[in-house]
Amino acid sequence: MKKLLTAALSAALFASTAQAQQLNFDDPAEFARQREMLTAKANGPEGEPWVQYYGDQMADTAQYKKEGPYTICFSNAGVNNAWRVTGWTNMQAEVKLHPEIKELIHVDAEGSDDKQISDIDDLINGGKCSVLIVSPNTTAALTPAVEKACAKLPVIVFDRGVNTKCPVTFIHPVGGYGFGIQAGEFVAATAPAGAHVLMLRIVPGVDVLETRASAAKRIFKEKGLNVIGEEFTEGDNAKTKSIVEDYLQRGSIDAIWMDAGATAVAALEAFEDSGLPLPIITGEDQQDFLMKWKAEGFKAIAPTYPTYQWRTPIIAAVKVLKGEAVPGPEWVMPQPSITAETLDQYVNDKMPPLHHAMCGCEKLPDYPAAWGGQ
Amino acid sequence: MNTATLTKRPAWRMERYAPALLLAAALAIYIAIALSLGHTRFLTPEAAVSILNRSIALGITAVGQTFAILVGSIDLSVAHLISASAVVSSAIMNGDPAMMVPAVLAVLLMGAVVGTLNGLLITKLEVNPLIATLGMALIIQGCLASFHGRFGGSVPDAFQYFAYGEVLGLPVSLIVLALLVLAAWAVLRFTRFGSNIYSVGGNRDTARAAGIKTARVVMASHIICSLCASLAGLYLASRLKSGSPWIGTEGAYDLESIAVVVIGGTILSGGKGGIWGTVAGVIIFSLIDSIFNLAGVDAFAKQVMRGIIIVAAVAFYAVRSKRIVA
Amino acid sequence: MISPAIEMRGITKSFPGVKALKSVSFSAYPGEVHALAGENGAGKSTLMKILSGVYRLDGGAVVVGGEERHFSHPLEAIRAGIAVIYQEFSLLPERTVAQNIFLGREPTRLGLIDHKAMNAEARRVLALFGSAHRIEPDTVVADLDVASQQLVEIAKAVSLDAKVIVMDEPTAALNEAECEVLFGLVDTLKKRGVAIVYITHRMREITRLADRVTVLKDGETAASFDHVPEPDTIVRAMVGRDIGDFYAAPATPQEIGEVVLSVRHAGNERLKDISFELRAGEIVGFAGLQGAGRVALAQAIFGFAPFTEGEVELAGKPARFTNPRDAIRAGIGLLPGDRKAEGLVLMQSVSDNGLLTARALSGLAGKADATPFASAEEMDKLLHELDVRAGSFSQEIKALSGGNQQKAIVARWLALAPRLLIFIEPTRGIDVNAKAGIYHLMRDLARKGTAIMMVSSDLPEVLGAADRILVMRAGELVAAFPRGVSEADVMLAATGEEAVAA
Amino acid sequence: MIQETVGSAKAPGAARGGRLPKINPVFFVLAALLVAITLSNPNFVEPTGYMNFLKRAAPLAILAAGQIYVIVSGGFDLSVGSVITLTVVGSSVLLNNNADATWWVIPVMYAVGLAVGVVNGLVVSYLRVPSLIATLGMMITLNGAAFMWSSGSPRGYLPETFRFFGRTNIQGIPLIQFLPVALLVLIVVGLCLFWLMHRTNLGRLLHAIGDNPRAAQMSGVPLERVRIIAFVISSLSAVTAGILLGGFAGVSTDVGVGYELQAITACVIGGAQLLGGRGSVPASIAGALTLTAIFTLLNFIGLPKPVRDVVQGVILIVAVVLATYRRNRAGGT
Repeated sequence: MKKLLTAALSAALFASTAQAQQLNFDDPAEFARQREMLTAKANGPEGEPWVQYYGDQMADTAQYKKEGPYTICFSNAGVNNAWRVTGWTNMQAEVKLHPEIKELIHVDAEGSDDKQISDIDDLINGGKCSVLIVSPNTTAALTPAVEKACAKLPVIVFDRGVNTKCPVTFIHPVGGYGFGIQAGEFVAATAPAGAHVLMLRIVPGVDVLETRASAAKRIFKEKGLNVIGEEFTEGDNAKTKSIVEDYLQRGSIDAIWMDAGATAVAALEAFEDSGLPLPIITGEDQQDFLMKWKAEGFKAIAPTYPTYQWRTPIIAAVKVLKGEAVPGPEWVMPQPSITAETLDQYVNDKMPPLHHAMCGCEKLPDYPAAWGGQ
Repeated sequence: MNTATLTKRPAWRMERYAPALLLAAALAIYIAIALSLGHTRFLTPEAAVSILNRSIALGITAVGQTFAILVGSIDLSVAHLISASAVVSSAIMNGDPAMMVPAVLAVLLMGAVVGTLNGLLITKLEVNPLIATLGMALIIQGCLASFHGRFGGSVPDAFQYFAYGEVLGLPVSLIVLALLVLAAWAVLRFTRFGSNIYSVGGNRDTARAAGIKTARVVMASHIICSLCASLAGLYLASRLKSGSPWIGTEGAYDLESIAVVVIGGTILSGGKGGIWGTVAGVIIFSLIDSIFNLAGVDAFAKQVMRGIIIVAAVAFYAVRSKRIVA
Repeated sequence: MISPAIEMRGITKSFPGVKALKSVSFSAYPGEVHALAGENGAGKSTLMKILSGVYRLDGGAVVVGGEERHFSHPLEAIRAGIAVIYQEFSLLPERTVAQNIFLGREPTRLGLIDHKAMNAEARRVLALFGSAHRIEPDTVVADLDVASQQLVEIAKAVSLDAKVIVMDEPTAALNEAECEVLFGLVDTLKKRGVAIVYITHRMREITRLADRVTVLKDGETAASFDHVPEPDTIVRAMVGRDIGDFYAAPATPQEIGEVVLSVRHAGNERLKDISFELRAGEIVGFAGLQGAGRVALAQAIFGFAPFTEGEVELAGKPARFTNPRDAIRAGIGLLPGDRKAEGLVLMQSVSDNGLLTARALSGLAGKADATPFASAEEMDKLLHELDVRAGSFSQEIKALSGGNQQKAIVARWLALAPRLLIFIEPTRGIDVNAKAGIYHLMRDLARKGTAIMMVSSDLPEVLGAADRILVMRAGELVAAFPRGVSEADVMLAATGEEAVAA
Repeated sequence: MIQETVGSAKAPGAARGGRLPKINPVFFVLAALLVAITLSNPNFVEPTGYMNFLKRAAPLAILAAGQIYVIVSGGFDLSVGSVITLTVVGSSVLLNNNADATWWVIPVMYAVGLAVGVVNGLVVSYLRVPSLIATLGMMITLNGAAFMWSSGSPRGYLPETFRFFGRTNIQGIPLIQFLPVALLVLIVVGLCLFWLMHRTNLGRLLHAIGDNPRAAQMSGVPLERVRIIAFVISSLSAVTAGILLGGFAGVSTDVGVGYELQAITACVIGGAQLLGGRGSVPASIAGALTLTAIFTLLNFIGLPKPVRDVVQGVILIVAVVLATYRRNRAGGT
């Protein structure tokens, strides 16, 4: 009887898997679009990428015009990693630049979709918000809640998106393919054909991370590089180091491609501790990686998912409330990579190790203390 | 019965009213903060509904966990089962309203199978329930992850009625939870099975000597617990439109459901407590969340306070007992 | 010729380390009371647990209504019409009286429990023995006193309308009046054609109730009578040897020394105005009904459930202890009645059990095998001296027999050379042969100058082993007797009533 | 939690004898796994192979050796993972990129660990909160505290002086070429904890209170003190594991996540009895090595992570089933 049930269950599982559509994280059109955008010229003031944008479509905001002072409400997915901590600090600092903002109400969903939906409900019901900024925890999950909010007040979404066009604008950098392309092309250009590439990823199934990986794989395939493994580190230094050590024991690694740079230093230490020369590596704009890069001078690139995008929603919110047009319904901003040439601009040994250097925060109030710098 | 006693006067048993007291305290703090900050909007009936609506998934899970704990067991696999249920339901439905019924049936069947396996491990193989359900959690997580990537899909709009629909101004989900609670109460209070749960949880040997098939009772309690987790998974799929494989763990439904059950006065060793305590526990958790949001407490301080509150609430019951705990 | 309601043939049962039953046969006919007598540990309870499906038998057969049955679960026995009133309570303290009475078979209507009917039915059953007025069906059992709990336990079995009712020492906590009600109830049940198995070691009850008597000793049938013989005959069969030899000789006046413990006007929520003295070299027995406060008194002296008023002195120094550790340090030892629950650490070795207290009072970082009180070798020697029989002293203690376990606990205390040793139910669950060993051991300890306080529900044991007997009732000390007092006098003092049938 | 005493007295006739050989099966399992690893990756017999393995396993092994104290005493310590996180994050804040501060930062972290253990013990002993809930609360609180302390992200690097314990290898040792400091730490801590558990009064009293707290109390065992010490040892071992992990892998914010369950798993694989009374330090360390060996082996075979979860779950259950079976066969309930 029990066996029967189990069999039925597994049958049901398999039936459903066969039926469910393959999630599409490998879209050639989007790949091409983002590849193009990386080299395009953005509109807006030079040197201030957080107010730059691609394209020229603008959203009309006259209907939202309102007298100040404003109360800005922000439903945050969480501050559960260093990237989000830097970003959140950016946002708070940005608010200080705008005297017309009376209050920033921040609600933290602690990484739970369920909680974020309730949070948005609470913010709407509280009736104090002039505008709602949402950094969704998950795209699909937050869509209904954002739609509900749109009906009541102007909404600005950034970082991850939602499956609706109702927000005034959706602010985000070029995208996952772009990140994957920048890192993949650097490896492809630097490593010889047939080189061994180890792909280190955080977890499977997260859309932005999947697109980074698919873009890189596409490039590695084009250039004939040998991907010796694709491992998931869960963003854990110790696991990353162990995985790399195990690979080194069994053979050589020429290059390491990472979908996020948080554990890049740990990966490098595995080489150091095994007494091997450091490989070609792609990291991110995390300060500890940049420091190491500068000190050791290995071949590297740091594509970024810039934290300055946390400044933009505040800027956009104020514009919207003043009735000024903003780029919309999508506000796509530049996504620069840090290269050996530009490295020196970003290395700063006064900043904490997990600080994300592409923050556009150097001129903000309370820098560097608020970011943990000295 | 070596510690013989003389006549004891039926004492006023403080712990019976403790969940109500804790709930009243949480409510008082909430009202005080809302008043002092001038947020009178948070004192309306709509606000009350929205507070209750915060914890539907936790509530459904906790109803099931109450059964597991009352019978003297515990279930650590609920969080992963919730994830699996959400993912499987959205994969099977895949946007097609016609697949709603098969998906719900499949998910509930999956819950029943997991509950049965938990129950078998605990009763037949005599595995400690913590270990049995922890092992089961890991197994579910592995299965889920290995299928992942092939799972996509989302639930059809019609299915979102569960999470977003309203009847007479009340959310459907809240009504479902209320009915579930009433059903659980009725089962525990008015059925022989419910009575047997208390007996088995209170003392397995006594229950067995009285002719109760203890293994079956434990098994059935685990099946109920898993079914509730599956229902919570369905609710989350409906609320979030699709299931993600970390939906259960990111909500920490395993530990949180245990925490609310225990805060509700059900004792971890079983046989004492009830569904209303759990309801109080769930509402207390929602209120704490709302209080933190109202007062604008920062996320990390929230965590610190939440940890302290859990311990303090349980200590509130436990400190008077003479029982030696470990 | 009526056929027996139940018949047990050649029942055999072993537990790790003990052969509990050796080919025992037993039967009960409808409408009769068959008394099952025997010392503690003779195998009576085990036999009945096999009948009721709690244990599975290793050999033999159980025949119910002419049909051989193999109960693998108590439910099957209940369905076959066998109800048991267990000696240790099988009540759930957190549930109500009615819920306990109808445990697992609550009356239902339309599939739902009919609480009204359940309470009414409970009240009816309780009324059968005149308890309806003092026990409300919706009271939580934990709020009842011990005697009422015992009545609930009996009501639980009676309400089953069983063909066979087993009563395992049902009167242990009852006073005379309540006993009489119970006896009346037994008569009623008997008239209705119920077969009753009545387990007891009180001769008075056998004479009053029984139609037939079977005596068990050491897991074997020692005697079986189709009539009720003279009490002496039964006792001889139970004990199986000369009583004079069974208990150790009493203390001579020279052996009794200084006052070790003196308690004056002490009390707490269970004890009222207790005053008495214990002297070195004497064994003082404490008698009384269950719940009379004997155990509470022992626990109060030991600091486990401390006195809240009065004075206590140990060897002339104030000694109102508030926790066992202080009491132990001052030289008091206690051997609990429920060895498994309060005495033994079952998964540890015999030697670890022996050394437990010595280690507890030594420095935590000290060597485990060389405490200031005893080293591991000394403990082994002590265990040998006490004649603890085990394959090895590094073996888990749970495989040992009750008597050997008890001796290991005695060794635990001997290592500390206490001034006062409190034995609670010293021979519960111990083979008859091993009992004599324990009595002689107690006497030897007394001879070496230890004062011994013995709390026992086994009245013959108190009468036989103690030099003085103190009787408690309702938390008070009500009488003191010298050695040689009659059982009837002690019972009289313990119940506080006139004996109806002595 | 559920223990049937009357019902499971199945006790076959031959219960008396039949004592099994005393060697804990976990050691055989470990040996078999090491052989399997060697077969799948012959380089494993090189010093870099097995030394890396031991170095990697050291934090979990130390954690398990501490956790077993709490398990033997009848409880659980779920707070160890958060203590690890707190140690790494807290050290980075206190060190403030100053390599010379290591000498006082490490004692400070041990003091924090001591405080955590004492609080856990006090809450369980005097507030009578079951350890599962008490240490769960501590876990949530400490995770929050670690983030509050650092405002969300570590404030400084861990200098090499601090990372010495977890990262450095002592070179030039004959026969084995090099010796990781972490392994040295494991050996020293392991020996200390072995001695404390299996040679002192404390160890025997821990077994006693886990086996039967009431009996222990009636025998004069200072329950509260012994229990608090168990939690303290567990917390201190977590601080040690934190120092090694921080040293091995550098600073990050969620180092400790999941370690509490792995440590308990390791103890269970090592044959510890949940809810107390039985457990051994060497077997728990072997359990930790076994767990690490399983992961390493699965890595070498190239099995994906999902399979590792399933394998860990199955092993956990099988370990307990086997232990129960062995115990039942050895007689008793």
